[in-house]
Amino acid sequence: MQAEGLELWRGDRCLFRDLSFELPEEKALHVSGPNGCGKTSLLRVLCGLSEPEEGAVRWRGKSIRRDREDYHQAFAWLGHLNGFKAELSARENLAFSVSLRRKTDDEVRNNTLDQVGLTAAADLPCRVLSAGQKRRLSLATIMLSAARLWILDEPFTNLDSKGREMISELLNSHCASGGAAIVAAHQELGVEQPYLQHLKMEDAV
Amino acid sequence: MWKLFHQFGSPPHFYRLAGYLIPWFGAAALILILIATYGGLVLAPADYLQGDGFRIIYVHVPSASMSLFAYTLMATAAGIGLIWRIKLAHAVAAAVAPIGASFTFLALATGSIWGKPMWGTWWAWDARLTSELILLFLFLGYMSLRAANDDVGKADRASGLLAVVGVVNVPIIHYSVEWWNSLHQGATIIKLGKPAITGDMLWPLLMMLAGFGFYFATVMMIRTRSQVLQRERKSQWLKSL
Amino acid sequence: MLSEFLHMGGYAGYVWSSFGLTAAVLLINLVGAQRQFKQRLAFVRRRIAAEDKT
Amino acid sequence: MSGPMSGFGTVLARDLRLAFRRPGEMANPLLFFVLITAIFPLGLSPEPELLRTVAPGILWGAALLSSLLALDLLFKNDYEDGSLEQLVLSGHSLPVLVLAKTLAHWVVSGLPLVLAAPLLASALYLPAHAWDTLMLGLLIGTPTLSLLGAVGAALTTGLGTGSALLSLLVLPLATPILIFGARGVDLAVQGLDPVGPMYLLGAILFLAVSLLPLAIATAVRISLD
Repeated sequence: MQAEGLELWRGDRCLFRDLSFELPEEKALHVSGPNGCGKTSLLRVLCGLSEPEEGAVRWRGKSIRRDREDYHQAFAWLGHLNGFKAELSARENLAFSVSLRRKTDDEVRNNTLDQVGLTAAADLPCRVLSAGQKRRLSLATIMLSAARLWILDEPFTNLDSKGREMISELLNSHCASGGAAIVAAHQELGVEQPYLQHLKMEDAV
Repeated sequence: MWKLFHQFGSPPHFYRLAGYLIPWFGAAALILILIATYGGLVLAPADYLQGDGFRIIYVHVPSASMSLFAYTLMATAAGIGLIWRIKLAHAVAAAVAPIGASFTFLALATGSIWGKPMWGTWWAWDARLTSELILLFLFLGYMSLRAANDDVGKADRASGLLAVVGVVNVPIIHYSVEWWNSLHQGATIIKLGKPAITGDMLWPLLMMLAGFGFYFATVMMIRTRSQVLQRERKSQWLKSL
Repeated sequence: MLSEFLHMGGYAGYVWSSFGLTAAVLLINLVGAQRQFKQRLAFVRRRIAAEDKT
Repeated sequence: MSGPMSGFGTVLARDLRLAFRRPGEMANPLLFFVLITAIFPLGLSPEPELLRTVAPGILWGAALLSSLLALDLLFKNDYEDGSLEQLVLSGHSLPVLVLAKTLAHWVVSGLPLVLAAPLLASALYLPAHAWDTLMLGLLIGTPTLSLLGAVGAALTTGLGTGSALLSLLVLPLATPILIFGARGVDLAVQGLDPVGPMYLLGAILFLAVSLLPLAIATAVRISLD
């Protein structure tokens, strides 16, 4: 993945300009910077949710605007919002989110729920889950997405120390198996050195 | 061709060109409108059926034409802006909306004033008046949607999409209103703007139409220039103003 | 002659109000557009001046 | 992924399931429809002759307003909990997904109106031989209303302007549906052939189904930016 000369404005404020980077496979890009510097906005541009003022994002040499659906299939996105329906149970939510991407059987999903420690809460409606539990459910979605690229916005929020360690492990094994990740976070990712890449953002002008 | 398109689409180029054209277009509009007004009010003979009352045609019909033209232009510009991501096109669309809404309002108001002596009532559900009323709501919806978005880029795209959806709908609305009107009123009411027009009645009308066209272009260019100023973030060329 | 012209064959109120209204709306539109343009231009100039200082 | 319609069934099933978990919200448009229709006799007069003449307009106007009322929420919930983003980024064709959402919405808000229409029609003394025209018109007219409304809903989602703006955007666009639908019933009441306006409603529906999902998808993308 490549980003070239990205520039984005919000109102009369320029969040970033001439931002470029290259992310090869087997790397995790750690995006850091103070609050309000445009981390989330950058991630949304990389997803194709927002249009940059200037510049382009390329995936395997092709602009992401060219073949939108193809690109979207290649990555999994975790934003501030988890995207779960309050009325549906954790299990139903997971089944829906995953089935949009690929076919899985109940067993695989149950295993994943177990892995993120949600077996006991699997049949509760999402309304009653805690913020941390919902975050864990999102992680389960990401794990099952089979995406090559993960774009995660502040995945550590609301998670306990065990949950945070889990993310680090997940990122390590994802990179080890040839995947790539872009993670916006204030803290260290806990990803092993050879996989790690940094992008420090500065305050908006 | 593509290059020409882009050169014209470059804001600084447009800004300068418009600055040069505005006084000329404004003068042309003024002269044409004045002559047409004289022709319409003094030289044209009174209509044998509607007497001097028919002279309202000289402001009503051109306003109605301009309002429809404005909507089409707005939607076309917005469509170009959406497809090719040309900011100038969005600026044009945003600039046209208030002018179009004014002409729509004028067509409604003068139509209603004309209706009073002709039909004995200020408002009749005449096909054209009804269509203009719906058109006014289309313009108002466009402008409200634009005002509700605080980010210019987002406002451009959202309202532009609405205009494009609207313009596909306009012929359907027009046809449905005509059909609805013909079912109910038939020939009992004199249709506005359809007296037997003779040559000396026609030329002031056409001239007024041309004058309104130049006026439209003048105000549109002024408004587009302000829209361009609002959108341009790279200040290099702005420094030379 | 002039009073007859102003009388408009009995339609004076209708004809003159239509033309008057049209003139008023066209004028307001033009003035409003000009004023908006001047404000924007002044704003842009101020911003550029502020940028040059820093 | 597999085929152009992939994801359609998944989204349709989820939205229907969600709707059935919130039966109160589902009943709202229908209640509103009944309420508007009931208000007119109170405001006008219980005179059967009068009600019979205005019934087509009242029924169609009420249907238009109540389908608009429900549309406000079409994308709002998904927008607020983040599932709209996930849909956009799911790798399926977005027009297909929004078509599924709109269809689900129509099934729970538009279809009940069609089924309830004869009941209300009889309350307004509309002759029984015009009921089939009324139902047919609503059956092919309300999906167009839902699609048009979905464009407006997508454009106003996330603006926090409430439903007044949505109505201002959509009502003018929906006038042809109202005209053809209500006139069709009118013709049927008079014993004339209502097939003309019904064909026109069908043609508009065809146009709407083929073009509007694209517009809705674009509007959703814009509102997420």
